[in-house]
Amino acid sequence: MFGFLRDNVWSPLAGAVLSQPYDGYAVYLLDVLIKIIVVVACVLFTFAYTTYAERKVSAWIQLRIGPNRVGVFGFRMFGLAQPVADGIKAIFKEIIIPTRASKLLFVLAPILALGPAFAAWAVIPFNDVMVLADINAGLLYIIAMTSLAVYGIIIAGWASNSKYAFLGSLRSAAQIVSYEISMGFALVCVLVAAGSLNLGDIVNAQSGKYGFLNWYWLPLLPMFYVYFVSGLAETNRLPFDVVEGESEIVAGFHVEYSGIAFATFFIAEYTNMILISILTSILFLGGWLSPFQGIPVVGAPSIFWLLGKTALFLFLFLWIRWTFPRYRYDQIMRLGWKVFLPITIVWVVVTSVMVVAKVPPWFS
Amino acid sequence: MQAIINYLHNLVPLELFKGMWVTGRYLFRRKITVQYPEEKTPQSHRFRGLHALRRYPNGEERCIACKLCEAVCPAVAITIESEERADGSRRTTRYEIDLSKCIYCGFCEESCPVDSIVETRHFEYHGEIRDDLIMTKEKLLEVGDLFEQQIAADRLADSKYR
Amino acid sequence: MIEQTVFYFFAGLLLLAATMVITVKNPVHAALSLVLAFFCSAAIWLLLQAEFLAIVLILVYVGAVMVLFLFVIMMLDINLTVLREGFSRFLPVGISVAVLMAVSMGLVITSGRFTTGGNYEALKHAADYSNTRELGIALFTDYLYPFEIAGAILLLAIVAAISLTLRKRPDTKTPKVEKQVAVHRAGHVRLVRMEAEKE
Amino acid sequence: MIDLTQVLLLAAMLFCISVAGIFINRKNIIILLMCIELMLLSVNMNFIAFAYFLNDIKGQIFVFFILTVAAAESAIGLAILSVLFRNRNTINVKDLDTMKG
Repeated sequence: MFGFLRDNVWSPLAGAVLSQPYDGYAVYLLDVLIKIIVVVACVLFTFAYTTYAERKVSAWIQLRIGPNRVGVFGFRMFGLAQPVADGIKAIFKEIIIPTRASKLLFVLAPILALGPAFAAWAVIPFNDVMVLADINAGLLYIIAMTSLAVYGIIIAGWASNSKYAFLGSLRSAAQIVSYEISMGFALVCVLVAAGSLNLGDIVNAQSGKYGFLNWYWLPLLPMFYVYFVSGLAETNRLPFDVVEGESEIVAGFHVEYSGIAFATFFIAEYTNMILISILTSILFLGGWLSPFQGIPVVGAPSIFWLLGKTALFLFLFLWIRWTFPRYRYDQIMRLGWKVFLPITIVWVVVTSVMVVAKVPPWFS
Repeated sequence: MQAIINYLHNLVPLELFKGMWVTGRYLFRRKITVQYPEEKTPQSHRFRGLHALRRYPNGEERCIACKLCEAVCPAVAITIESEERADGSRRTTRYEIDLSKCIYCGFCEESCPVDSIVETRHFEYHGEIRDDLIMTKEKLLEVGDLFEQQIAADRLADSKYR
Repeated sequence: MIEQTVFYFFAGLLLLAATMVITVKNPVHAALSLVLAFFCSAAIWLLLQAEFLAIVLILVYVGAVMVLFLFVIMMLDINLTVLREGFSRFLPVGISVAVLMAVSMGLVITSGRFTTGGNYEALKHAADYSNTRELGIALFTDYLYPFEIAGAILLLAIVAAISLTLRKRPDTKTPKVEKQVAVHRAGHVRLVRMEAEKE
Repeated sequence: MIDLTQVLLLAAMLFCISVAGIFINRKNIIILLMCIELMLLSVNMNFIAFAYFLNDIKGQIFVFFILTVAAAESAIGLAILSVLFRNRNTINVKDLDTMKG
């Protein structure tokens, strides 16, 4: 089982720790473990500062300043220690389990929400060689993992034994499954264009001498749009947050949650956000490729390009959230089934025609 | 044909971009937040904050226990008991305002014939138990003594509009 | 050795989950056990180098079909006690039939006809072997017509499911979003110039 | 090393469990549907095992089609179930004997 993984693995970290040749499962597992810890730590760090950024951006849009108090040893530093304070608060709050709730599932639900969100990071490439598992069916794996995110929400809503939570979970089940389909078709366009399910190959297929004009956002422009908006719907972000719907069903699936269990749902939501952002940049904006081809320093592919693009989409997530009001439920369903699905199916055909006709500069 | 044009028009999210342009501009506007403990917004001299009982300059308390404030108080926050004092004047033996009931409407102030009960500009107070929020006569007089200068100045400034 | 351990772990978990599916009281718990069973099978399929199908199993079954199951179970207000009647009455019959089948199947399987001939190492594929690619090549050449038929069956299933459950409710009023969006000022507002009149 | 026999035995046991499930949950249609899913899973397990040990991709093709048909089956089954519940307000097999003479 590990054979085909082991041969494709990036290993300088374990090499640095162990400084001996690379053999045996124990060394291999240790190597993978270290990489997993590094990736998870980075994602959690980004999560923490995305919550901070969310509060700052929302404040700025509303002419406020946002969190600027919590600092270290009396130095305020623009409130940069706010996420730490929030985390400590969440950890020390009591987890309240409602009466007649299904205890096991109630506790399990946040973990089920968090698990797939982190599992999907296994196949995300950060540059040509930095990837946890460089598997051939990477894109398929991503689709499978994002489709599991709904379980945490459904189970949370059902196990809470509360009608608001239950309504939220029913809404989320229908909404996420609906948008899954158009999201999948958008990804089908990408894999038809690139001819591979491997995320690294998809990025490399987008390289070319025209820089950012070579990326897939141009030939697949409608898919780019559909994918990002479906991503908003998948992560239950505004304007698609009927699952939470504070003004209608109080807080939806996580009404009954408190303390670290509630925070876990938050981590899952933001991790999914970061995941969608990095995927959008990998699939449509050329990942780690530079937009300026042929110029000496800035033309080189680098992880910083990928991080920059991801940050851009993360900011877009926040910007959209604080601009638009919530969609009505039937409008969400209409958008998913009657607008996005036809566009994606038409565009699969268009993409195939473009690939067969070898339209330059993308498919020649 | 019109339907097709409308459909295509729907696909171009122009209105969405307009909305995002608006919020995008606000992102860079000057922020108007007041950093509260360090900065404070200017107060009106009619500001209605913590209550106080005033005294005359000779130290005699003003309140004559007419109970008009008790009667007018819409939240029934004021409790007054009175007795005759040794010198024959009527004074309060108990004057309490329950701050957890008070709605700071200022009617007590308006109704007072001798300008005794007033609302000061002080608003940064707190209580750690519920009894802290019941202002007894002693506490009210103390507040009055503390802010007497400001209270007098405010009444003077407001007098020409009355 | 490691493969053996992993296989036994997931096989045991799979059988446990399957047993839970048929014995637990609450249908929601049964559905979640079935999800666990699918996960374990996906893991075993990965061991058998069927990556594509393992991931598709997760994607289609866990991600879509089981969500549908859960959705339906939660939506229907089922009286559980009535449905549990006869559980203990049929338990001995069920177990005896299952044991009988298991024994006969086991005898057939362990009869020695189903062995790989011990040439296990030859089964390992090269590092650049892509299960998805192989499957795709086979699917779109030799099995193209079955593939098309499968597509037709899926379409049929969609149409059938929708036509079964769709109910027109004439008393409900829904806004026609398309018409609302298509409204323009020109069709609805007319500016009229009127001379002021004196009483 | 996993042997073909082991996988086949696992699939056979899974099949037997699902048969037992059909026997002991005769009243509840939802559980019956789930048992059918389990049966199909055990059949798929056999196909995958044969595909691997005989080094022939055709077994996986079969699994692909079984998955397709099973997904269609469960979608229609659940649709029928929800229509049934809407009309009769029950999913108990015992109550569904309208056509009994």
